[in-house]
Amino acid sequence: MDFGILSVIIFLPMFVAFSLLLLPVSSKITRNIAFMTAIVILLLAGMVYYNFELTGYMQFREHHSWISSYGINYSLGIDGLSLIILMLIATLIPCAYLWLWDGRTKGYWVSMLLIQTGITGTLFSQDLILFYFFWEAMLLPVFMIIGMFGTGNRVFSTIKITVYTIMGSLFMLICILYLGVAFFYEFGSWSFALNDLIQITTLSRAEQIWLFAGFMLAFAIKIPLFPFHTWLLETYSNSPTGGVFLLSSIMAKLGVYGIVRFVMPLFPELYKEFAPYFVWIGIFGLLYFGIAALMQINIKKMFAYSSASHLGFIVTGIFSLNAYGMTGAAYLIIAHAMATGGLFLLIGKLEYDLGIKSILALGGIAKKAPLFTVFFAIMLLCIVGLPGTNGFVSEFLIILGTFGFSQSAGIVSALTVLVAASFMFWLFQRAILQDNGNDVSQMKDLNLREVLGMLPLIFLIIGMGVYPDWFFYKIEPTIQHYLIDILEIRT
Amino acid sequence: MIDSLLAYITLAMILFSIGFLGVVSRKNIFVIYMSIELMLNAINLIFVSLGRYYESMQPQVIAMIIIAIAAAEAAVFLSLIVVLYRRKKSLNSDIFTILSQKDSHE
Amino acid sequence: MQTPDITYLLPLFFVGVGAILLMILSTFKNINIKKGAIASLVFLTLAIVSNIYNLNTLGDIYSVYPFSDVFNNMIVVDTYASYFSTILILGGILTILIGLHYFQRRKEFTVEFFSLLLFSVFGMMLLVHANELITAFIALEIASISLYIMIGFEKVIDKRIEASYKYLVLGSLAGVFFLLGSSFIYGATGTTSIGEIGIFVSNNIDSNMSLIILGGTMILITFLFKIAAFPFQNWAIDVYDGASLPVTAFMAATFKAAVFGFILRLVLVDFDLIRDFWDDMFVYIIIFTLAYGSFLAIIQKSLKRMLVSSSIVHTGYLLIAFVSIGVIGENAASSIIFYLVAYFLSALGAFGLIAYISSEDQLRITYDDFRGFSHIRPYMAAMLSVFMLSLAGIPSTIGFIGKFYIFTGAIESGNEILAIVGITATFVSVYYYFKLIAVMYFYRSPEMTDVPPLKGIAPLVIAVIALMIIWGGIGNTLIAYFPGVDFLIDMAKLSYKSLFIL
Amino acid sequence: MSNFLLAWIVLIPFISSFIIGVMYLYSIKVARVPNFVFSLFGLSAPLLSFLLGFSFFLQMIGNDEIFLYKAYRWLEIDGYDIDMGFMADKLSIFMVLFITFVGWLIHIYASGYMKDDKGYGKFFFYFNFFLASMLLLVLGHGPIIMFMGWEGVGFSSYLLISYYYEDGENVKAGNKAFIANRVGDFGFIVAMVTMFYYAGSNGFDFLNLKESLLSVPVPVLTFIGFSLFVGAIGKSAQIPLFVWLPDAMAGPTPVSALIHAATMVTAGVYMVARFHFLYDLIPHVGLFIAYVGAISALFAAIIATKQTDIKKILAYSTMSQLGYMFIAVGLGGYSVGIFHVFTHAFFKALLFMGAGAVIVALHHEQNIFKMGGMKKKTPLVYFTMLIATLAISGIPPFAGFFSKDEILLTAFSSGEYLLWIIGVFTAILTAYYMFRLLFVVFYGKNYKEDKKLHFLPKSMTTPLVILAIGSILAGFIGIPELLGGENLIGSWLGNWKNSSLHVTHSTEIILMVINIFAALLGIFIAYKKFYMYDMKEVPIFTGIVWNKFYIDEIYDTLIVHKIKQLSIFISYKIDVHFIDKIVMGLSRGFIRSGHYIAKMQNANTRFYAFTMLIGISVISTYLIMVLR
Repeated sequence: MDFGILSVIIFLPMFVAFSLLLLPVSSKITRNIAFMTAIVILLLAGMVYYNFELTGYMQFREHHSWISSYGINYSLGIDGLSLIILMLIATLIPCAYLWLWDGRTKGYWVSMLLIQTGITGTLFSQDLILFYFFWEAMLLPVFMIIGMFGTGNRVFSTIKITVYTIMGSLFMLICILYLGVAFFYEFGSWSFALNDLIQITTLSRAEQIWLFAGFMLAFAIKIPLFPFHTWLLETYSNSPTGGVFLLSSIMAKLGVYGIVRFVMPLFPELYKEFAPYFVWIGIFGLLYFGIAALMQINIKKMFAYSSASHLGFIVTGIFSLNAYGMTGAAYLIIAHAMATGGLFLLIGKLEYDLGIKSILALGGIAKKAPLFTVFFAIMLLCIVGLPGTNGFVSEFLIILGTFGFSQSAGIVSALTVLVAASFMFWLFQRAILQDNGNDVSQMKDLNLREVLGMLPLIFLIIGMGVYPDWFFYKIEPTIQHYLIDILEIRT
Repeated sequence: MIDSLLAYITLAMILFSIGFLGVVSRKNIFVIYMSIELMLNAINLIFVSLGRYYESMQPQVIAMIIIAIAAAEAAVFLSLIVVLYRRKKSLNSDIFTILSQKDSHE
Repeated sequence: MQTPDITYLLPLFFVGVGAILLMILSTFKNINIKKGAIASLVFLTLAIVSNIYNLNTLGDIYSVYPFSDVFNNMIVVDTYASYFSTILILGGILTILIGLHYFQRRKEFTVEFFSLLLFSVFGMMLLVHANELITAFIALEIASISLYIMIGFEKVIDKRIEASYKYLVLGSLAGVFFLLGSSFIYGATGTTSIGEIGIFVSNNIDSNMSLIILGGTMILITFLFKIAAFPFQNWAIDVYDGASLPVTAFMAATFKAAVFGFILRLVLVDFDLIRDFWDDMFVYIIIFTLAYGSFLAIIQKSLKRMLVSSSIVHTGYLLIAFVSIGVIGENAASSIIFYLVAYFLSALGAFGLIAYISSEDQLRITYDDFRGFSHIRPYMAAMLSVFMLSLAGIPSTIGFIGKFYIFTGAIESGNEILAIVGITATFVSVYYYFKLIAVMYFYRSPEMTDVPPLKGIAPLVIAVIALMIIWGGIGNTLIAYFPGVDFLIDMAKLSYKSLFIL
Repeated sequence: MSNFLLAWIVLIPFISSFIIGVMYLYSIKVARVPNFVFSLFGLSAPLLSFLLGFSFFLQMIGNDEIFLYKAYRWLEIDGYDIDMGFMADKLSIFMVLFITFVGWLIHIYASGYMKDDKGYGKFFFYFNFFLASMLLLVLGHGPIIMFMGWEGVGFSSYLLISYYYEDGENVKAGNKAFIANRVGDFGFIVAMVTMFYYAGSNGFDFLNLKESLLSVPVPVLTFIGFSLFVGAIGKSAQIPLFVWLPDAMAGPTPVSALIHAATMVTAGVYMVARFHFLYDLIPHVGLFIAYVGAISALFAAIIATKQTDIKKILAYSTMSQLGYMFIAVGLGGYSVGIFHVFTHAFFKALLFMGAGAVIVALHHEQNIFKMGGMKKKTPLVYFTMLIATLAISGIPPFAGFFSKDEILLTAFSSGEYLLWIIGVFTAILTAYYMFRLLFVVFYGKNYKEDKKLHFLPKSMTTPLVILAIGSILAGFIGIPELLGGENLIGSWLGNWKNSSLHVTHSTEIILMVINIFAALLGIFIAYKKFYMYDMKEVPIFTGIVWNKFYIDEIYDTLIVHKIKQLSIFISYKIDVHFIDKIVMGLSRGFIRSGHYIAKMQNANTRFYAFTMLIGISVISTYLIMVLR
């Protein structure tokens, strides 16, 4: 893999996007090429997966000097956690393309491709400035796709999410710079590489806390954690399908990823010290958002809350400081991405066909579109965490981990089995199953293309639920590495 | 020697302050311009007295140069005053406020 | 020394002579705007070529006093000055290229305008070359007086004249302080030469410095006025708003650079040892500048006024680096230089593009006028977005790298508070910059459809600027040995070093 | 080794349900698939599983071998393995046998009952899925695998209850069942997690846990026991989580027969029995379980006396019988409890199927007071129902007598006389409400004979007969020694703590007689009140009992409504009017202050000069202060 496979994965979509933008091609051709690009990336990601060695360390390193006077490097790498998220992205995006197939303009596809570049770039960056670079750059196509193709008060919500998330990331930038400066003062040379910055020893406790807070703020807004979540509702409800799909299933997860990738190695002591707070914040979010979801009328808002609720749970997992919780969180990242991504695609179709988002105006879908209902149900079960889906495996592990961290937290976190089930099944009843006498005749059942787009997700959801070990063995060394080498916890 | 220098400089500063206050308080553009000239001349006075103090020609030259620059400024100023008067038929500084935030706002 | 002294002065010479020649040429009837523009471009190009020749052939860093018997060391030619001159001349060239369409459309513009522009560039160049306070003042006045006239050039429009008047009164008022400061410094040291003041300061550091500090403060007041920092910022919005767009672009992009060029030299060479006195003052000035600029920018409806208000914010950023000089002179100074380049490109591009768009009419003024703009002019909208992103400091633009340097420098020198305030201002700026992008892209049907088509040199130049901005943000990982971010920052550091070789 | 066949016991119904599901989708989307294809798969799967289970049963006779099959490593974290494993010991094989057998019969019955339903294929898809989950629950070798089946059962019951999904009420009932079950699952998960932490290090399956739990401190064990029991409560519809069971009657009648008779609801009992090694260590929790069971039994029986819906009566009777089972397992009489599970499977399935037959015959009429005289019209149904009613009432020699007797004996011999009294009293009530049903439906005269009876196919009547035979004979595998029999089930399931041996024979006889009298007393009251029942109008009931003690309403107002209010409070009050107000307020405030500050931008040159003057003054003052 010495042709820089990670770089290819990152920049291929961008390259394709700009070529398509400049060439006078129709939206259909754009879509076809975008889809092919996604497939190519899936193959490349498959190559990475295949060649990935079972260690917890960074692999496929790429290293080039970028801004040498400040020691900023173009430095990429991948470990078990990034690997599974890469696989997730590579798998989800072609599926999503199949679902977005019709009626999307060229700009839509270009934005989707650019978002993919931003996401993968964020995922591979080993240099904090590079990471920040992609982290912010990712926002632009998102900004575009929501603003241009969204619904409702889309301009307002676009500005809101942009300003809100940039606020967080700017404070993170300050923290990154602070670290770089501290490194400079300690070692006499500039570097923003993660591996270098973790060697800093001169920071006082107060400084560390501030920096920790700065990083966490950025990630907490992106995830979002309570109380930084108010952008979520409007954005999710006004986003177009593709945008909300990527936002919920991948970009929100990157916030969690950022915590694990950067906050944990940079501030291992604080990470351990503040873990109880974050475990409880996560659990609080789980319950808070879960309960809030219950009475939502707008189906997308409901899923927005549901998504936030699960992300709270993921955060609980990563702060549980043991292998169960962290592995479970990693697994839930995947599981939830698939389920929630699938659900948003399905809802997108619902919205596309019927033009309504209100639960009250739905109902009787099951009779009209049985395949739709079946897929919806499977996604829903994954969210609910029914055994046999990967949702269960991850939720069980997180509960296990949280229990190992603190018994009371573990018991409270087990409430997750109730929270999601209550609003999800109620939604399923009102919006899909029961006949409310609303006119849903415009609803079409899934066609073959859409079925093909959904089947990989279904297979993975069930496959990962039935035989999780096969999916775990690539992450396991990484998690051990985090725990033993970085956090220095012997389990 | 130093006492007389201080006296000159004090005088210059008084002139300078008068000039500044003139810019702030007088409405007539002409008077505003004259106030600025007054300030410049106050500085000339400082330089000239410094030249005397250091017994150097350099400040004198500087003073000459300042006078020249003031003249250049005067040219622009006077022509501008003509244009201003032509448009508003007034030389009240306070009526030239179309660029205010309020106007552009509404 | 093999190189004849005149080589060093060639850039200044070309611009100065060009200005005078154009003034003469303008009396001829058959010289129209286009020819005048070409002539001025020729002079500026000659100047920039000779400047780059200097930079290239005279080695990495150099510092000479050409014709020292004539000028008595009043003019210095060093890497630093040449670097700034390049920026300034480039500013002149780009302004002419971008504004050409605009100038041709407006009847009021005549060939004299180019002469004035060249005079202004000449004044600014002289300012960065100046090694003496009175020379600097003369240079400042050359540049300013040309600008006063350029602003009021379209004398049929009330706004222009009012802006010109305002700038003239307040500019002269501020200029007087420069002289006052010079007189104090002369009174204390008996010299107005920059190097000699520095020597005096370092020799008498133990004695009372209050007169020098007072004089320095007065000079800094002029400096703060010219760059529109907090207590002296009111004029900026009105004047920039009142000026015609190419002039605004020229002023915003170049004048700030020239003033910084001089004041950096003054502070670094002369006041290096006594600069601590001003640090606290600057912290407050910066905070207020950033806040004031942000507050004003966020409420603007007119695009031009927004850009101008935000230029106050950018002044604040530059001042952050200015304060940071205390601890890490080299990095902070080079970050100022880099940021000036970044801001120069972004502002010139933004103002220039808006100038081009509104060269046909005066209609597109407010945000709302740009609704759905991307649907009729996608390329222009894309370019305008690039400029906005760069101004907002979003990664992948040069603006980000600039901010990166500034904030790194601030943290490095221990001014975390300033970094946080700066970041907050950046975050606010995202709102008003992104609003334009949102307006351009997110509304489906444009309300106005009359836009000049993409023709002529101006759009091309603007596109090149946009590409430079992106290139400056991405850097040189892709193509080796092609000047990128590293090149710019290295140059900035070299020019910093050239200040201290004597 | 043929141990891998254990997995196939579960897999066969799974595969069959999958095939049926795909075929069903194919059938509705592309081309119609005939019903017999569905029946073929649907009916053969339980039979095959039964035969496989039977082969294991045969291998087990006479030895204590435990069959263990670890299919693959399910999960390995931090050095701990969790396997996907199946375990067949005597208890689970016993369960497999009657689950598959009764399940098979119900399948046959359903193939007749559902004949005209459009979702025929879907029904069998759900049904087989349910069966597979149940088998997984029973055969899982550790708590996690068991939990998978446990949840699968809950979900498929949701599917089956909300089978007629167009009507929101049915789906609501399904939701209720699922959520109530989930409350139980919460307990189960908590218990599982706790167990994993305290005793999971040697392997997280029943065989290892049996050893590891011995070293766990008692308070923790108590906690685990309670939590597990919460799971059992949810699944087995005991107080306070029973509310879903009556509503669950919204599903088709075979569903009620399958879920609420033989299988799902007994999962809780099975679970307690499966964890006997745990409950043996904490008898005080066992006692608690027994009391919950007893109260549930009584409570349900009381409610059942006033119900009018034939299926709801049966539902409450199920709950009541489950209470009996919990009395037994709570007191350590695991084999007794399982025995009652076994007999109950037969007669309760029979009752439901009989009721279903009546319902079908009367064109889906469920109110018993609109029925009557069915004895003559459907004699076969009458006879089978009579057998089942006698069995549930505890009249010898029918199945229910033996098991119930043993339960009461266990209660008495354990010294828990209160439990015993409740049990006996419940027995009276049981006999009463069951015969009330029987009399009203089969002897009553309420039914207006304006409609022709619906034809009952063979596929529906044959299982009735088989189950009737079962209801008569099932009890004979556990004839007490007193009557000269051998407690086959007791010896099969092993030497569990069984305190019933400590009473004298005379006591045993007295108890038995009391039981019989209790049953007869109930029958007598019912006879007095309802024999040849004749009432022109359908009676309208009121009162606290008929309204099921308003439990649903109490839950609604105390929990459901409060949570909904909380949800609205959170999402609209806190989020929109507090947090977002702050967020937006900050930005709006910023803009507003911008407007104020812009007043400085008044374009007055002299004012600008004045601000400069002030600025210079401030700077000068500052400098003077610094220089001083």
